[in-house]
Amino acid sequence: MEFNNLKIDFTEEQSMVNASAKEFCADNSDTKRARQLIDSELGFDTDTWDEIIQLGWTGINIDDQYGGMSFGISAAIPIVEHMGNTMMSIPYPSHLLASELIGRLGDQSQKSQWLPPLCDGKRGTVAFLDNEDWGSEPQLKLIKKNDHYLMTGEKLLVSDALSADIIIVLATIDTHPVFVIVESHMLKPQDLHPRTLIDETKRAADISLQNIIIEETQIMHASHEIVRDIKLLGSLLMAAESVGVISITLKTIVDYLTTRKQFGKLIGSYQSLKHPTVEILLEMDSAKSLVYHAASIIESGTLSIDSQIACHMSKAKASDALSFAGDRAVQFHGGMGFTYDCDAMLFIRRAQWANQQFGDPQYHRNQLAKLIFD
Amino acid sequence: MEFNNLKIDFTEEQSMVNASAKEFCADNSDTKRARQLIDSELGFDTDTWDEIIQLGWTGINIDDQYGGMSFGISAAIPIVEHMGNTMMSIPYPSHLLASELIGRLGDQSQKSQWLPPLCDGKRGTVAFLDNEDWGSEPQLKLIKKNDHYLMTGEKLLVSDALSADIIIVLATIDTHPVFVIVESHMLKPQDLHPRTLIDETKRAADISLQNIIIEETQIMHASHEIVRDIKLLGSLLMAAESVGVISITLKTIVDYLTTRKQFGKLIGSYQSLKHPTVEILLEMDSAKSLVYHAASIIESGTLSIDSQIACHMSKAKASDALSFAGDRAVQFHGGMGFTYDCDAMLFIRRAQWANQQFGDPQYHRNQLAKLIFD
Amino acid sequence: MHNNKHSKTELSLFRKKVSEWLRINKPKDPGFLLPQTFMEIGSEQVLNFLREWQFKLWSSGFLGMSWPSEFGGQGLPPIFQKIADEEMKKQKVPICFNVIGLGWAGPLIIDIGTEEEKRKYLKGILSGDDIWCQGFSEPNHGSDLGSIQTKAERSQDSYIVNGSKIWTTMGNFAKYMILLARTNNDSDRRYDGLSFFLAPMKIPGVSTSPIRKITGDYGFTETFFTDAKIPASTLMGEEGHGWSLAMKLLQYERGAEAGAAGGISIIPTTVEDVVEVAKTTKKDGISSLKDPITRDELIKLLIDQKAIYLGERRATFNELCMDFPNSLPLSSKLRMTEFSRRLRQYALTVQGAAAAVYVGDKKAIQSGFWQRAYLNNFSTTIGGGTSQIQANIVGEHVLGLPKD
Amino acid sequence: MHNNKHSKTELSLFRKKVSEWLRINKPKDPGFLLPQTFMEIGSEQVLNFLREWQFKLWSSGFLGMSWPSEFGGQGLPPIFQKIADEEMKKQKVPICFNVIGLGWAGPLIIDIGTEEEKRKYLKGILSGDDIWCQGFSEPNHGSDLGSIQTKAERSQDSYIVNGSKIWTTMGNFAKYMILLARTNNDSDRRYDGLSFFLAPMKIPGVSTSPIRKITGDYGFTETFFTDAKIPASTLMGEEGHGWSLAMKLLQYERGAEAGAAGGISIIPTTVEDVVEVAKTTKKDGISSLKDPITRDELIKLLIDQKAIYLGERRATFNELCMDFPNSLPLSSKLRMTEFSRRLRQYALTVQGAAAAVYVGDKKAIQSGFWQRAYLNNFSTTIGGGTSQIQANIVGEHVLGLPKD
Repeated sequence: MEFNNLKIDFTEEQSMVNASAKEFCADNSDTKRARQLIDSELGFDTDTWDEIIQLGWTGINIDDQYGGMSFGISAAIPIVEHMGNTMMSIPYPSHLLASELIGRLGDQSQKSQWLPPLCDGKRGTVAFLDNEDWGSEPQLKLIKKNDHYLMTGEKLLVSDALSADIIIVLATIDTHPVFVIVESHMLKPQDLHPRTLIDETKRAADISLQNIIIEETQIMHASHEIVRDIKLLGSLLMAAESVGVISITLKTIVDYLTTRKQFGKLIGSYQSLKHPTVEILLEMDSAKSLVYHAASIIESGTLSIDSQIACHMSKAKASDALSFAGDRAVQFHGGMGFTYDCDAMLFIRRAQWANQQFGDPQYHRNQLAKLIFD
Repeated sequence: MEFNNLKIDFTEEQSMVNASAKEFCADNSDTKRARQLIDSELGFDTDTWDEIIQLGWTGINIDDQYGGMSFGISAAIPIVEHMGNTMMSIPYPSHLLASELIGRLGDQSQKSQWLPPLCDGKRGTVAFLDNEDWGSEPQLKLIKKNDHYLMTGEKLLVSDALSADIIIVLATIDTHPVFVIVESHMLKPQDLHPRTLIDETKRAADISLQNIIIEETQIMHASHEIVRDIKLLGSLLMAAESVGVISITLKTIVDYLTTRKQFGKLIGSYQSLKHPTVEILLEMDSAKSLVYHAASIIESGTLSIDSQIACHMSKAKASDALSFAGDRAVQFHGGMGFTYDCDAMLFIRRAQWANQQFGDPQYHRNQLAKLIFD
Repeated sequence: MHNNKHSKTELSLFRKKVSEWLRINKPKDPGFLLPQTFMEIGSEQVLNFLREWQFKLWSSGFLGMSWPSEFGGQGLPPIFQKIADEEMKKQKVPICFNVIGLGWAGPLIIDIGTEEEKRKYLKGILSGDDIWCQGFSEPNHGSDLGSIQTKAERSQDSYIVNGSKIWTTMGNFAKYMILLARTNNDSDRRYDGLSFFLAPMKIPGVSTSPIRKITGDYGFTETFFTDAKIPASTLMGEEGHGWSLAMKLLQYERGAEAGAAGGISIIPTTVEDVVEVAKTTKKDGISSLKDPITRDELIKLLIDQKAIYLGERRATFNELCMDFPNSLPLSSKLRMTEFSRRLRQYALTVQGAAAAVYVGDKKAIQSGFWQRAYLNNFSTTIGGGTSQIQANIVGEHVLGLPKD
Repeated sequence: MHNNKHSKTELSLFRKKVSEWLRINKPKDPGFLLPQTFMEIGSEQVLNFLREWQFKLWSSGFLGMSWPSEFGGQGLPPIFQKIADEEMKKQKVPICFNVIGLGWAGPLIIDIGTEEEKRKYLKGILSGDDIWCQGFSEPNHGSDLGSIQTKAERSQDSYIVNGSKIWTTMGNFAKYMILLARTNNDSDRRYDGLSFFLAPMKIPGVSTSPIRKITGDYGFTETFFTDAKIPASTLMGEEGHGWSLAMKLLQYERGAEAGAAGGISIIPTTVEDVVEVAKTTKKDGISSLKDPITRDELIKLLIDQKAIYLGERRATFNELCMDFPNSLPLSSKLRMTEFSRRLRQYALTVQGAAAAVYVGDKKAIQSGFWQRAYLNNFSTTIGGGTSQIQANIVGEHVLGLPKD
């Protein structure tokens, strides 16, 4: 059991990106805006997406030969954190994961075909789930039929499926995992079934796949490792976003605790509120340290044991911390916290979404135990 | 999964015993007395033992035909609780378990031989452990040799072994469990190896068994069920004692919190001390309810599923509650709590002893899961 | 109305009868998620469904059984209603929604009301025709009744009411409100300056504004009084006795035996329910109920749940409560509501990815019951004194710890 | 003393050298449990063992390397000592026991002491001949230095000291104490009425009384001053500057680079150590490390431990600490000491029945190290401001929450 990779770097790229992400997110989102977007179909503002394209962030992790910034996905971590911190729900993490997947797994012609449009702002996402268990093996099958394949079945709770132009579907050929690149126009609108999420600022849909014809060029043959790695990167993005959400949750609590009085005293002076609030801070700090450690060491190739550990730990800690923060945010706002108008509502609902995405903390700890003890 | 046995009875016998136990324990023990006995070899006062004999409690659970009170072991629960509540460490629980075992498992002649002297105050104990894992199967073997058996091996951490007149040893014959009744004079003094316990008020020893000749009359052939039941009754006694210990721990904390001032205020007014103290109370209440439920339903024959559940739950809850209470007692006494002179020392050490005896909370929850879910 | 001795046979026959009736008449799934408490009635649709059910129960003779027969009851000993209630709980039928009427206003009127008041109010409470609400809490004053600001000023044979109430359950539907208002402004008389009214809601000067809950549903309102004129005859007891009447209400909460009309007012959630969920979900490809961590967590919850049930029983033995008298009753709210929060939150964890959906999603486990239940649970850890305040109460009144 | 650039080769050669030396010279198991901190030295036997070890380290050139060469040091850049310390940590050698001298008094004397003071004190600190203790805390005043009562009254060329100190580590062995005493009784001057002395201990009027710890061991004393006459020359800095000097000491805690003599002052406990224990114990007949609940708990601890280590690193990047500046350093004590409590308590759970024994038991796992470690840990969650006070500090100074 070697366990002493304690690297944290903050590169110039990240530093630059961090500064502009902070400003950009503050300018374009807050809880009020997030509430306004709840009733929209796609859940985000396409103008904002256009600005993200302008900033080059749609290609931040994509090789410059395909029009990207070649910064690596780590550079996007501060962006995603700031999005969480301003409750900006936009399909950016889904997009990053899709382009990262093609960048890692695609062959030359697949990269040439898909990465430039993704850089240019076509939106991507990845469809993982065959059922509600993030720990299960992929099941959806491609059946060979002459010179192509047929894909029939269903994918569940695909993030941002409705707004995606390119959906990469995890499937299998003879039990071997493959990722299949599907353009949304290949699906009929009625095959996308939007789900009603507890986090009303997020969007996900089930996808019915009925004898979809898949050409060999759409297929990226995968390994157990790449499936694992792409889920781990998803976990890390989710963790980074969660760190941002915990931070705004904490600020919202602190605001209330420093203005609301009860029995003649500011309620933040009561230790039964003050100390758990400190606990939220400490847990957020832990999650943030783990996230930036992971961001400092993840490789562009197959993830090392250290990186796997770092991603698992980030997600396990961030989700637990956000679940706690969201729950306490409601409680500590008292009667106000029980209303839809109080922002604690946004945070506790986000916590339920974030907790299960890419596997809950227990799942990640179980994976860690296998990596470390077995 | 049926799960609705919610019986609690408090019989006249228990009520009577409860009242005298409260008085007796208050008269004969407190933390000061417990400290004095730390340096004694046996850890208790034989005069107190004699009084227990006078009260009839050495035979409280023994059939009246053997000189006992026929109240059943449930009637002893309040006694053991009050002993905990006054930190009276005396080999009474060990004794109860030994006599209960013979009463349940012994044949007519074994009962006639052993129960009357146990009633009269000969002290009994049961030796369970072959290793440090309460969840392990019995291992010590009896080897047939002509018309008797030879017992060779070791028993670990036998409670009150040094003061016991009768030690009942869990062993096996051809993998079948047996309990062997051994009189202490059959052992050489050098075969008893006192252990140094974290709870200095308790006593336990390892027993080396070197070719001890065992006659058939000493052997009680057991079943998996009786081994399980006697451990469960041990768990229940330990839980009852722990409830008493939590109660005195709580009173000690409350005393300090209502007299000690810091920054000009009684420290009990700080919610960071007040609320965890309330949590100790709630957990103690839970443990106590479970203990008296178990005491209300345990059978004199094989324990029903309900009784098994009740005993497991009692021990799991009581141990967790005591571990928490002991830990907080030290912390909440501040600098004083860090000294040997502060009674919190007695409680936190007792908590470590009680936690592992008859299996720790996790062990009991695992057993419960098997009973309830499988 | 006295608890005559009824033979065991008679009672068990009755139990059989009600059980049979419920089996046949229990409403079918209406296609929308039914409320667990009366605080969750956010639409006419839900209200009408529950109103129909309560009417059916009452008109079939299983509600208000111990209330006087001349006012809609049957004058039977409370044991019958208790049995009916037990069977309703067992069969998990919908709640009897008119809770403030059935459990608070009704019993009070029977206790101290005039003949005329009984005639006017009781039957409508039972039939569900007249919905009642409660007007105690006020904005910015949490649950401290001593700081109630709403004023009721005597003017000839009326009182003129001004002020506002918050967290009025079904305020928008209610015909009557049990209203606590200040009839004396003397600052020394924080509590005995209060009076208790059976106030009409559908009159000029009374308006309500719905409060949207964290769940997205409605169920509460804020209620505003602007020179609302209510008859002086709606005063219950004497002027200035409001606080003591409000305290009196608490005793009725103990159920039919204490005067309530009966019916179940809350659909409890149990660990067993969550175990049922766990049976249908998987962790890493195997049944959640085979997952050691899930099992351990569920067992922890089962232990705590059993301890709660047993605590109610142990509390009836004084000798088993000598160390810390009143501990069990005074800590009951804190213990139960916090347990329920843990349970419901865990019920989501057990669902895996399905935890992420909500009421309205077609594939949601139990139609999103647990998601809504978790969020709704905060009304119990916040309302009626937050858990933090409850912990203070226990610390100070049971353990004798000093006030903050 | 400046941090000249030394070549990488030179430094790595040095690391090799010290590593080699330690491998050969690391003391053998003395047959008794060695202390994890200098607060656990309860007997002459333990003291002599550690004194010998410190002397050996120093005389072999691995302690006080950055201190001036004319007073027992070597005048080398701090990086050398840092490397030596890292290797000592790695090889888990015993602690350098004279902590108050090496880490507090010594650096202060080097900083602001006279030539004569340097000559008088420094070498004895390094060799271990002169043991130092600290006299800040007082009975009944917790850790609030502002309420120090011990008085030092100027009388010609002496101060007359009266009062008492508590939690004096090695008070019974010490030759000198860094003493904070009140030289001005003006109640407005709670802090600037304090002065700082290098007080001799072995003089008339100074006596100590051992405090027995929860572990059963000794290590602290209470120290009494009764008209103890100390030379006025032992005053450090000016009268009334005691508080600011005491604050200055805190910076030396950052190790050799901040002026401390070096050596390790604490044997840390890690999750990896507990994993080693788990490898040797069983749950229900199988290895504890195969038990899912144990695994889950150990992983939780590993995550928190890693987050602590990483937090120290992240704190060096301002941009990664913008949301809540100072959060990481101000919460460090709370986080680390409470983590350690959890870890050590869990180390007992992992032991099964073996958890029940204690130091002195022949079969105890690691001679009872974990049992003692758990109990000793309370000195860190209580001393230097309890965890409850630490949480207030973080809440108020990082989050801006109001004071109690």
